[in-house]
Amino acid sequence: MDTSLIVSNILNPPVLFFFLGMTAVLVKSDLEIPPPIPKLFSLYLLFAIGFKGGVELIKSGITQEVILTLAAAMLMACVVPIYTFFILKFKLDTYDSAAIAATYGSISAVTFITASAFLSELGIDYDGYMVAALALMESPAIIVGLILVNLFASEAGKQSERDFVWSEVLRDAFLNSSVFLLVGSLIIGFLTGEHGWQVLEPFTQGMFYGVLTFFLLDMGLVAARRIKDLQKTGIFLISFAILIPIVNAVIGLVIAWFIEMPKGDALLFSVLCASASYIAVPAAMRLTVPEANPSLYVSTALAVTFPFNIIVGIPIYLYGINLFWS
Amino acid sequence: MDTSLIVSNILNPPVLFFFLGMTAVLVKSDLEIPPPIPKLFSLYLLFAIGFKGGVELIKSGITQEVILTLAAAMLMACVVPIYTFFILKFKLDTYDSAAIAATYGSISAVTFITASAFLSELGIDYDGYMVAALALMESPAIIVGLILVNLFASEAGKQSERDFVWSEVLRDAFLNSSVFLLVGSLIIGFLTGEHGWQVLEPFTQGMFYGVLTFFLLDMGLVAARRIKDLQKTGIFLISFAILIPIVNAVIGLVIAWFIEMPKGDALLFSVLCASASYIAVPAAMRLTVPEANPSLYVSTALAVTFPFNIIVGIPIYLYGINLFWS
Amino acid sequence: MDTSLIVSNILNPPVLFFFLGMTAVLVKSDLEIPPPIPKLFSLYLLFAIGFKGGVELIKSGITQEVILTLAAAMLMACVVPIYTFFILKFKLDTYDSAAIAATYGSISAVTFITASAFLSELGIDYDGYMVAALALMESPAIIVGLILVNLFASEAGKQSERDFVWSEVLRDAFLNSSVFLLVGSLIIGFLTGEHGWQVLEPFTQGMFYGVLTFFLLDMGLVAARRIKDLQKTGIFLISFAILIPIVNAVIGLVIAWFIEMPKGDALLFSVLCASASYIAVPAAMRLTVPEANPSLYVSTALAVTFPFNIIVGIPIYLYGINLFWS
Amino acid sequence: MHLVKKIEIIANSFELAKILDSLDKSGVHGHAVIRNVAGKGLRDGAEDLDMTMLDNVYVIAFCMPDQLKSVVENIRPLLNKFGGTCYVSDVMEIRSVKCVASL
Amino acid sequence: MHLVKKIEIIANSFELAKILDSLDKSGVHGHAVIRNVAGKGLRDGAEDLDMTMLDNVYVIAFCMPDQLKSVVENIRPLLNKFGGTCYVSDVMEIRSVKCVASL
Amino acid sequence: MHLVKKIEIIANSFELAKILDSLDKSGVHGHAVIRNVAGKGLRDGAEDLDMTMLDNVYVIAFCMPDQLKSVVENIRPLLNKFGGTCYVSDVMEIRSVKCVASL
Ligand SMILES: Nc1ncnc2c1ncn2[C@@H]1O[C@H](COP(=O)(O)O)[C@@H](O)[C@H]1O
Ligand SMILES: Nc1ncnc2c1ncn2[C@@H]1O[C@H](COP(=O)(O)O)[C@@H](O)[C@H]1O
Ligand SMILES: Nc1ncnc2c1ncn2[C@@H]1O[C@H](COP(=O)(O)O)[C@@H](O)[C@H]1O
Ligand code: NA
Ligand code: NA
Ligand code: NA
Repeated sequence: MDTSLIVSNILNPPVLFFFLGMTAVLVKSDLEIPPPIPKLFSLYLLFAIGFKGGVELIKSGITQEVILTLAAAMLMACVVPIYTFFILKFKLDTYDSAAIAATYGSISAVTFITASAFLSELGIDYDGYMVAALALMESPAIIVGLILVNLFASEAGKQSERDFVWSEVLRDAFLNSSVFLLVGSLIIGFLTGEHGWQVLEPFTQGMFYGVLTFFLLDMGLVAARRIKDLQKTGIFLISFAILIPIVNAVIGLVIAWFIEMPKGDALLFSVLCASASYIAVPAAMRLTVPEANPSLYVSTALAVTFPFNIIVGIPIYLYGINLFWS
Repeated sequence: MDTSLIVSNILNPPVLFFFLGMTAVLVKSDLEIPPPIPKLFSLYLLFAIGFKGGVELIKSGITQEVILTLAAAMLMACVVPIYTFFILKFKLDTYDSAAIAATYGSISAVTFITASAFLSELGIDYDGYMVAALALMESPAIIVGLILVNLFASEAGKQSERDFVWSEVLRDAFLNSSVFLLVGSLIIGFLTGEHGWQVLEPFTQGMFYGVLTFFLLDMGLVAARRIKDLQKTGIFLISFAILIPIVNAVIGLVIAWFIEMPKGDALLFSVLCASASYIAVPAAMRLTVPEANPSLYVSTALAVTFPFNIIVGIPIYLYGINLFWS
Repeated sequence: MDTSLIVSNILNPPVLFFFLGMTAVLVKSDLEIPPPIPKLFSLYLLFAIGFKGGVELIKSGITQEVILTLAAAMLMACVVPIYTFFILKFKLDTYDSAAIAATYGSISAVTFITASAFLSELGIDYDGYMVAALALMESPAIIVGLILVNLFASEAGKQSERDFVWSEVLRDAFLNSSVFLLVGSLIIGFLTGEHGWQVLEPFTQGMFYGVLTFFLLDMGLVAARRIKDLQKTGIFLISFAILIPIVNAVIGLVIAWFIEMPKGDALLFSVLCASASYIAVPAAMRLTVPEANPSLYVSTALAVTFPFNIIVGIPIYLYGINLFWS
Repeated sequence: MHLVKKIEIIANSFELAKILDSLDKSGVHGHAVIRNVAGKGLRDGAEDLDMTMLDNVYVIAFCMPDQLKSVVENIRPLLNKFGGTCYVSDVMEIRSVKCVASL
Repeated sequence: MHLVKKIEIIANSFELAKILDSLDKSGVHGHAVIRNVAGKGLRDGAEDLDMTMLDNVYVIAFCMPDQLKSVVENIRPLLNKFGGTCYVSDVMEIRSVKCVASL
Repeated sequence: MHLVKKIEIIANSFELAKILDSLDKSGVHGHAVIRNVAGKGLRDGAEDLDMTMLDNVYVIAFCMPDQLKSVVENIRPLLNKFGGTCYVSDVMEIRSVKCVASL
């Protein structure tokens, strides 16, 4: 396989700073980005990507392509947690399986953003409405995960089932801060269009790459700190956390090929399928499935799948696209 | 009335993000901008607006127009708390009346900044020395408020009068962090002039609109959280918090018309008159008039007057200017 | 002496905002930059300066000049703590002497950055590899300081000698967050080169001067808060904190002249020699030489040497260079 | 001075709203909340204050001794379900005009 | 181990300077301050840590039992005027070379 | 409810790792850490939370009474060397399924 894409991905500042963060933890440097700075960066990134998506959505309009793409996104967000749940059930109990499945059904916005920065670097276009797909894919897995728990939990589990209120769950799923800010910025971008874009451009565009780089430095620190948790996780989950993203990316690519997405969109779509949530879903799972062990679902998503996608996943998926699209 | 100005104001990113923040609270999303990020943004805005004002002040020089404008600003800052005090006394006790009156005599820097961004959008010029008016109008109301308390408080109140030290009060009024940073940046802008402007421009100018937008997102959250306090406030205070800004803006416009301010300056001046302080004055009032109820003076300024000015006030005042100035 | 350089230095926004910060403390304004904002700014500055240095290092290549410069840097970092130790021993005990000597053997990155901004203003070039010198000079003084303690401490001191682990000390010295981020960014700049520079430019270059200005506002606050500690310090240490930087700068200039550094590099080198550490070294000293009094070594570096260099030191050293280089 | 009970709760931040509700229901209307508390418990290893939002809160509430029973009844199910720790101790309140426990 | 008194004060951040002064005047020179404390008291409803700067501070000071009377006398007028709460309890100090309450 | 000991340590943040190690060695595996604590002690005057990184941490650990002796033995040398203060008091634990001190 042609490794030049991987190398050119790795030699980007964001990926190198991700490595730097991991290295800091490994050599026990006291480097840290103190809270709430990472929170600020992640709010900024959601704001900027959402706004940009909205501005571009108004240019492209809501065409049939857009609707097909969004439908595909919804489909994957619902199917992935179901099929992974049954794989996980071989080794884990219902609660852990459902929580991990939900994690992998949802997405990681930072992985998406890194992939879009990678595309920009290579000069490959992508459509603004992929941000809408991003927003759409964040929540359904939470609902699917809970339904799975309700269906498969033992008697003892049924007790806790009575405890959570669906209205709260739906709010956590659809109005949590990431989804809310992303969708809100998208709508505002849509409403203000080209004019809004121009006044905000130095902020949302100029600083974007730099903030992403800084943020990935922090993600490197965070991911590396979680690595020690992987011992408890076991080889099964670690393999799961590498293989399932590849499988999901491939499914994503096949769907993208069928509905004739352009190259850039196809990459972003497969990255969405391949990525796993380490913020929104874990928060929701802790509240609604407290029986599941957070270090399992957080650490696999954060310490294995996230670095895998950032470092080798994104260029590999693009390599696949280059093979089939041409 | 021509509503196109209102619409064009509402379709700006800052105002839309203000709405987004309010919506987040109403739908109970967990979106928040964690402290001290909003503090950083407000320091940045004061720094940038002050610096820009100083740079432009050196261009215009200190002319008769400047002096007239600043005198008008001082006048309004002293008169507004006095006349509103007597209106408030109809319904409230001396302490609450004085505290609220002081709040409305002072100004809101963010309202001013939003108005100046609105002017820039419309391509209407305004003078840099309006920032000096902003700085001048922040403090006097605090002093006037305290004098009113001393004059009108009952015997029991007279006791607490002995407690505060005027030197501390004056320091709180004239050296509190907003006034200090604003005036300091103004002076530095004045000293470094065009040269300083050029080196700082990407920071103070390029990011300005974006930071304002982000900051108004937070202001939306903060204002909406205060809305429930309005129940305790009662209909009298809510009407006060909408009508008095309009009255003050009109007085401001009349003065602006008499001293022949250009359009842009007239808008900023009327916005200064119409806005109410929710940071500097409340902080000072809690220390010096602890008998007054903070939820009254904070909530009216923050949850009624601020949104009113941002959303409909600014374009309405400009509409008025357009009628009379042409 | 020609004072125009000093005046032109003082009339820069960063230096003026440094004054503004000091003034805020003196007049007891409540202005503060809440933590962890200053931390964010200092991480940003290290990131930007390191990255820029790396990008320029790849352009210049690792020539003989580079190696000579780095060797000179290492030399000064080892020699300064030794000779200052013996001067300090006249008045202070071994622990305090060693800690202060280490402080002055190391460097202050912000002083360096301010000097480089000053050069950019004047249009004087400097080489990117000076950042490598900066990184190299941070740590050796810590090691030298500890060796001095071990050699000269009394019996009672020898006890604590057994307590610290060299591996920890070396980690604190060479992997502390400032050195780590600076070197890491330098390497990444080196790896990504011109291409990485272009994508990050609006972030690392555009905002640089503004962030430095804001950061110096905070440094002014911090330095002024330390001024009251100087009473305990006594006249000996205060004179030390002004004279030794001058002596070190002169030694630095002589070396720079011998190895024929260009003007800009010579200034940065003398500033490195003249500056003292108030972050990395104090942190290391508290852990390894707890017998020393932190208010002595922190306050001299922060409240005397730092302001001295920022305000008059940098232009004086440049004046010296202008005399001899032409 | 007057004897009151001090309740200290350390729990994950997502439980905060539920905890404050429970306190309120038990008639304890005053409280103080410290956020961004790192920690290590039995359940899930170290909580690093990272992007995963697994940080803790430290809640302090002073209450009258007779309110304690109700608080414990309301808080315990939360701790059983989500984890977290709760401790009670005796403190003396310095009474002031606006004092808390006396009302 | 040695018995000392623990004083805990929760009050609005603008009172901080005055509180530390009072402690100092009473001979209690050591203290620790935690900022950005959210809370709800009797007086003004919830304090959200927002732009309005109505956040609280949590002050802890350990002192010798005989200093307590003076502290209470100095702190109470502040609480009466500006609000805030103050509690006192017994703790044992682990003596060290650099220990605090012993001096 | 069950009697346990509360240990409170206030120390410079650079001691944190060493303190948590000591606790761990003494068998106290749970703790909570509050960072960015300003303060004033005997040794070095006020700690302003500035760039000099001289800020404090406030560590809370609840433990079984019989673990206390070991904790004190492990913590005291640290306090002797680097400064900081440590206090112990009695609190009642509200037992829950996932309770801490009972294990
Ligand atoms: N023994 C303890 N002492 C102090 N804090 C504790 C202790 N055990 C648990 N905690 C805190 O309570 C949180 C939740 O505990 P747990 O439910 O055991 O995970 C932990 O993250 C710690 O911050
Ligand atoms: N019962 C209580 N328990 C814990 N903290 C309290 C209590 N009452 C008040 N507080 C804290 O003290 C602050 C000031 O109280 P107050 O003077 O009643 O407004 C509140 O904002 C709370 O943070
Ligand atoms: N009496 C005290 N009460 C509360 N906190 C204290 C006291 N003495 C010291 N501290 C805290 O412990 C830290 C270290 O104390 P020291 O070792 O004396 O410098 C100080 O910075 C304070 O935050
Ligand atoms: Na996915
Ligand atoms: Na006004
Ligand atoms: Na030096």
